[in-house]
Amino acid sequence: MKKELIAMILAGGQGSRLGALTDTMAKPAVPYGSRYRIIDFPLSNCVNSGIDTVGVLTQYQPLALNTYVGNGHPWDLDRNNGGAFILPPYQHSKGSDWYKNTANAIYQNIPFIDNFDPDYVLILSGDHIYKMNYAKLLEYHIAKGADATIAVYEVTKEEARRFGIMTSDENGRIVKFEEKPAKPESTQASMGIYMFNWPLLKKELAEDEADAASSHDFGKNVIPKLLAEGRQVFSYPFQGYWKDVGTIESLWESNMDIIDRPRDIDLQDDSWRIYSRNPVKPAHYIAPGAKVRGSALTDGCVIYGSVHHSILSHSVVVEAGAVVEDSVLMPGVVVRRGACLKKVIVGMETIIGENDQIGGEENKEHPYYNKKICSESITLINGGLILKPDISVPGNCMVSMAQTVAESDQIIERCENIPAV
Amino acid sequence: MKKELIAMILAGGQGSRLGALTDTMAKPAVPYGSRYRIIDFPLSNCVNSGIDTVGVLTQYQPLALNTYVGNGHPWDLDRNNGGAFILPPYQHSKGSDWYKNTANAIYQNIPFIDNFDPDYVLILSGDHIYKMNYAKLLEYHIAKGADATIAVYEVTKEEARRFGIMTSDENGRIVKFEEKPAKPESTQASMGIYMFNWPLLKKELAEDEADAASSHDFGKNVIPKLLAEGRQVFSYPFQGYWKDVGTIESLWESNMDIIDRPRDIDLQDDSWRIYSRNPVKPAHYIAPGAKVRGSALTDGCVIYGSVHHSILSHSVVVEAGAVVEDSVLMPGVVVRRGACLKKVIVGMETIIGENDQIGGEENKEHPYYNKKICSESITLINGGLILKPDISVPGNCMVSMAQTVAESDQIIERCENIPAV
Amino acid sequence: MIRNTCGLILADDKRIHMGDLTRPRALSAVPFGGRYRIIDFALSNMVNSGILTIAVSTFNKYKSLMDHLGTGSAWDLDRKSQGLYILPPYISSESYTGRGDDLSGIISFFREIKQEYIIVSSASCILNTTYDELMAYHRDKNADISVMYNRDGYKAEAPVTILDMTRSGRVKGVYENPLNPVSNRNSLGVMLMRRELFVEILGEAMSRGTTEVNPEFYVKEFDRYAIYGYEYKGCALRINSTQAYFDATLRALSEPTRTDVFWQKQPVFTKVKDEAPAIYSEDCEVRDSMISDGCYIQGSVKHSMLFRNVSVGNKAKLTNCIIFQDTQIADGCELENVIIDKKCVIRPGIKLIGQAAYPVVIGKGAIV
Amino acid sequence: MIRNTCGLILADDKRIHMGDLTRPRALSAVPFGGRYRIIDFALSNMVNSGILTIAVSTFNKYKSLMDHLGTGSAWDLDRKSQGLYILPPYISSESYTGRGDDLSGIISFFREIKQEYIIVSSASCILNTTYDELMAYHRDKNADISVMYNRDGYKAEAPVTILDMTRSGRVKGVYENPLNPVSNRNSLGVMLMRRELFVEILGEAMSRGTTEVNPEFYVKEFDRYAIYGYEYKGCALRINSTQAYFDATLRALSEPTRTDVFWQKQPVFTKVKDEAPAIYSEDCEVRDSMISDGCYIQGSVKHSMLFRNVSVGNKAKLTNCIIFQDTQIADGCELENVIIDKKCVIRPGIKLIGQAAYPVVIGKGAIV
Repeated sequence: MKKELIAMILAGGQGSRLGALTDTMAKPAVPYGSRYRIIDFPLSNCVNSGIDTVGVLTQYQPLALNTYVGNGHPWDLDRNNGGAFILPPYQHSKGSDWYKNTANAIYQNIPFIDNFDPDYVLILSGDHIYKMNYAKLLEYHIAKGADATIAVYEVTKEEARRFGIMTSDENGRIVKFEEKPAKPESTQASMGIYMFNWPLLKKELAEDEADAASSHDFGKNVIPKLLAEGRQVFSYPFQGYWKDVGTIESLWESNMDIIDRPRDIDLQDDSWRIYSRNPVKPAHYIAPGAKVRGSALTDGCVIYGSVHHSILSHSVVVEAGAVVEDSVLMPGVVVRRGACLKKVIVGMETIIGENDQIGGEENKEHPYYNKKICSESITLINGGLILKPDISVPGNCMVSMAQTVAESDQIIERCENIPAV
Repeated sequence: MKKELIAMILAGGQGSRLGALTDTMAKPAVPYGSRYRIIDFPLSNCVNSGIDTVGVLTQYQPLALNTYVGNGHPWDLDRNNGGAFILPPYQHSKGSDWYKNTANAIYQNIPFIDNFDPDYVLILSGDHIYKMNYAKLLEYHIAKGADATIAVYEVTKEEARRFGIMTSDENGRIVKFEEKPAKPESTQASMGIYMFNWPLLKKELAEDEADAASSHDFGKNVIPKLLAEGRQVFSYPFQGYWKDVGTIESLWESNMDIIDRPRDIDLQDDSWRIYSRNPVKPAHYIAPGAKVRGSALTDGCVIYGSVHHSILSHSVVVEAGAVVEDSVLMPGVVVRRGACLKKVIVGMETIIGENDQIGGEENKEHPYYNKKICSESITLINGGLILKPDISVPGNCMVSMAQTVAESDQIIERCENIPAV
Repeated sequence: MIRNTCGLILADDKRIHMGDLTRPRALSAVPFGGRYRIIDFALSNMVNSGILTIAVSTFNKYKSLMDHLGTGSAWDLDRKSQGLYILPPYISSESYTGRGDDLSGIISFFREIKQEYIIVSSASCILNTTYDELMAYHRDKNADISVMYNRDGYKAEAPVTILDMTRSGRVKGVYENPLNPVSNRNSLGVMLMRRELFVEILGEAMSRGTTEVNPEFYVKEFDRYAIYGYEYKGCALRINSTQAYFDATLRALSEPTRTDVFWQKQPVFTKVKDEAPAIYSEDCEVRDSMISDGCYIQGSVKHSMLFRNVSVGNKAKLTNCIIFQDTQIADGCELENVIIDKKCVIRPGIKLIGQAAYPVVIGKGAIV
Repeated sequence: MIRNTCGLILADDKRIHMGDLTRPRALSAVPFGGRYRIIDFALSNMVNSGILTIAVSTFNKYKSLMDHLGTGSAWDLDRKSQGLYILPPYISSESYTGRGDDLSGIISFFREIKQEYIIVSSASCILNTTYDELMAYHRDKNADISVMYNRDGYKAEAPVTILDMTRSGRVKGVYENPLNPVSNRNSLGVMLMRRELFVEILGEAMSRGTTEVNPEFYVKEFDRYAIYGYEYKGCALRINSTQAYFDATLRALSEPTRTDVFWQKQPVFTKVKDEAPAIYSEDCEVRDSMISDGCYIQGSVKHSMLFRNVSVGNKAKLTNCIIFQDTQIADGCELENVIIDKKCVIRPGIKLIGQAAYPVVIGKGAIV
């Protein structure tokens, strides 16, 4: 059945900069902001923009995403014509391929897209927190008579060196694109959101696939080629909250923004709900002796201890005498009595032992000290762990089963499977 | 959320014995019996048996299956807790694997199954036509106190040589299992339907996976090992219609059974509906000059010609003067005026040219003659083809784009993509 | 696709009576065309136009309508935040009263939603289209209200709403069932306007004591609003009586009506029944007929419409017949110009002969 | 899991009046426990027992109930062939009459389906369980009808249905609101029987002129059928009055009631609202309270139940309060022993003080 516009969400990446958090789930499935998972944002944006057909391209640990997205019902994407589709790589009669890169992932799914015979295809990332009306982007794309339109975000000159930077003329037409320029000519950063005319994109993808020198990436190959061909490529400036949550630091920051910059992210906005799969739990309970301030909580939490400036997902338990500060606790985390967390991200279903002291001052000699994934003194505890009681872990550490530490330094009692939803 | 019983449908196979029909779709997605696809049978059996959580394991050309199963709505499997899940192979943090075989496919999906914490897991094939109440199978399994129960079907001594044959004692306990025995001891053939206690199966799958000598197949490895260990493995005798539609001959036969043995297959049975995804087409129309006898038709067909002893899927057009006999026409096939089909299976959306003569007497010298896939003079025309007019193809031929024939013998005008649904 | 528009379908029309066919059901719940109900056409037109919020208003006999519409999933309207709403008259009543009150329920529903436009459709016309052109016309004319009509006003049966229009297309007069029509422009009961205007007009009507919605009553405000007529040039079948229903069905068997009504680019959605395919016996003879899934045909069927799961026995002969679902015609029956409702049993050898101008109707569940 | 069983929920009870709380809605549509409506408990109990065909019968004020139940998807009851059915009284009426008739609609619905057993549940008791043990007891006793009761018959408010039972558990007498109860066994309005028996009893009742269903009226047939009482030992909250509602809610804040009602192994399903998480300001103080998603709390909240999307202003003080969804409590308010319905606005500095034994109730949409 024909659709004017369908969206394809690139949800394939392992997201290795999120460290142990993505050991068992793809990045878009990572819990965020008390009630959500990262993928709720692009999915909700699609539905709120009137897009009812969304392909979710996935190959790395898709189970959590697969069961989380499920029938698509929470996002109103359980449609008979269209809806949400998880699209893994597959075998065909002439062989089989994993997705080589972003453009190749779309290339491999040309038959899926052709099924809906769309005029336009919207390519999205699965790991950004923002609210955008793609219908407006499409209007702009049509009004400009564009071949492709790229959403861009104003960054500082400083930040510009970390992004793909677009230089546009006065009409918004992109004249130059540079990946992480040392001397940025502009401060318009690509948001990784591309609107294409499907017939053109299909042709370009086939050519890109045939090009042995290409790395089959939208940013590195497809867009530069369009520009080189002199195509009408426009930039669409986006205002509003936008954050790539691809690192532990940005994930922590973006979580804190919910309480520090509530108006910017505006989750209360009735006209643009962010939908999520509901955990089916009772309202949360704050006990007589508890103290909760400057925090965000959701269903199923039970708080006997003290919670300050923290983001708690559903079903988190904080026992009496425990203190949670500047932290992000994912679904099902239990903080046993007397434990103390400071600037910690704790993965799903992990149990913090009695009187554990986690986070705070850094200690570069500590066996769990991590400088590759963690920064800004944020400590990351992976999901599914049961920590021993009375242990202490300083700031900027990463704790997961993968770490090899001396027997005497071992703080993990055991590890359990995290249920996918 | 806990489930007592979940089902896993092995839908991965390429089904190479169906030849060109499975070039672009997995075997379970092949249209069958006018209104159905093969997978409708296990899916409908599950729902009618009260099973609301079904994993469909697929890796070969899953797009058709993926879009056909979609949100699961036609089978009432668009559930919030449970429902239908397409389960492809995936990458995990320690690498990635295609499904090596049936047992390995289930092994790779242990986390999926564990999500539902089931007591029992039912393993099904995606390519059999039958109606079975799995709830009764489970009752039997529980009553026998079985570790595993295998559904068996009574075959003749003759046929037994082509099946996995079970020998059971007077209580139904299986004492011996032989794969395609030269001298069958019994006539109970395995239907490839296995009921397992999940904790046991999980353990057995892990052991099987660790066994480098195993080919990771239920019939060849897992079941023999259970028997060798002295487990309680029972046979569950099934009466009623059952057909493996794994070959062109059996696919044709099973289609014809709808008109030749309507009471056996009993598709009219109100208490056990076979559900399918509806094509949203008007009722079919028989024109004033048409002649339709001894056939099965469904929505969207328009018949001006003559149809006898044939099975027509939705949206088939038979023009004036065309004759269709003993044939199976899949969705969207068009038979142009004056064409004549005899004992032909035509794949989806193919157009038979004006005055084409297809099927009938065999001619072993014919460039399209095929003895590997076709038999019994059945001719197979692949989907998506537009045949030239005035051509002639004898019986027992297979016509697909993959065939290399001399320019002068070419009967295909062109080939088009078949939409997945 | 038109955006930002909601829909209202008036599922019944108190001016139209179809005897046994509308006794157990609302007009729009009457089966039509082998596998549909009349309402499927109005619903599908809206869905195919991109309308996602659709209310169905009905004043009685909801059961078959509710059974048919279910959760709305057949029209992909089982949505979280939009979708299909059934508005029986009770919906606003807060006290223990049984008295129906169509208007207040409709008003409160349409006051609360957010779409800019509304399309109101009556249930009595069968047509298969999208409303894109109507919307373009409406905007082009800068109209307050646009009314869809076609040009069968001279010959159509009552109820007829004749539009008198200026050259520019503006409505300057409206006549209900006139003896001498001033034009052949006959309203199809499809109207487009701003949602807020609709709520305003309805509110006024209610304040004057009206409690029911008549598909065309707002058109009478032509001296106050800029009302424009939009001509629909495709085929429209008016179901105003049993006779009209019979004629429309048989007409729909032949081209070009068959294509106009059933075979447009956009599909007509309806509730899925999951019947088996239709089976034709070796001895059957079927000509110029539409046959639905689940039928089992042994006899002869000519120029007829068979709904789902109808069985026609050996040597039975059907000519110019409309047979609703689950009805069994036994061996040797002879039926001509007959409409048979659901779940009837016609016993062996029975002969029922009506006239083309006066078909015999057998009510639901009858055993003849 | 019990199989082959359907359910009927009687969504209202004409014997129970709760003033402003039941003015705009049926009893079972009254919000409870922060994110639920009372009916969610009866519905979830059935769904968690494996019952897939559930009818909800109601005689008026359907709107909030229909809005809440929607397509049934929150309970996974948006099914093709089974699922959730709302049975307003009209459902059987074939003529243009407005008079409600509960029984004939219920009878015709339950006559047509196929399940062997039926569980009938009233709306006025909140409990969280599955019916597996009830079914086992029913079969063990070879009972015609099994009635669930608990032992709060001496103290409970009317309506009370006291069961007099033999040692073997068979009911030998039934007393409605007795002055001197013969036992403390008080029916919970949950009954299990064969579906056919249910249809038979209802048919008889209708033939004697009854037109409404009372949750316990079939129990009175104890001399004719083998009726057994099954004691429910978990916690059950009876909502018989505004006072009972207030007490039940505050009781549910503390253990063991909180666990018994909300935190059982089986979840209580309800309509999803997709609110943002609750936000606690730096200066707020919350103690011994249940808080729902979407709340924004700046002031002090003690021993209270806040539904979704409630905002509590700076320096506002709430003690022993129940605040329904979308209500705003402005800065500096002081509220004690108050129930505030949906969408109210309490303006800055307002003081509302009720008594624990006589809470103040503010009706839906009020601006105070």
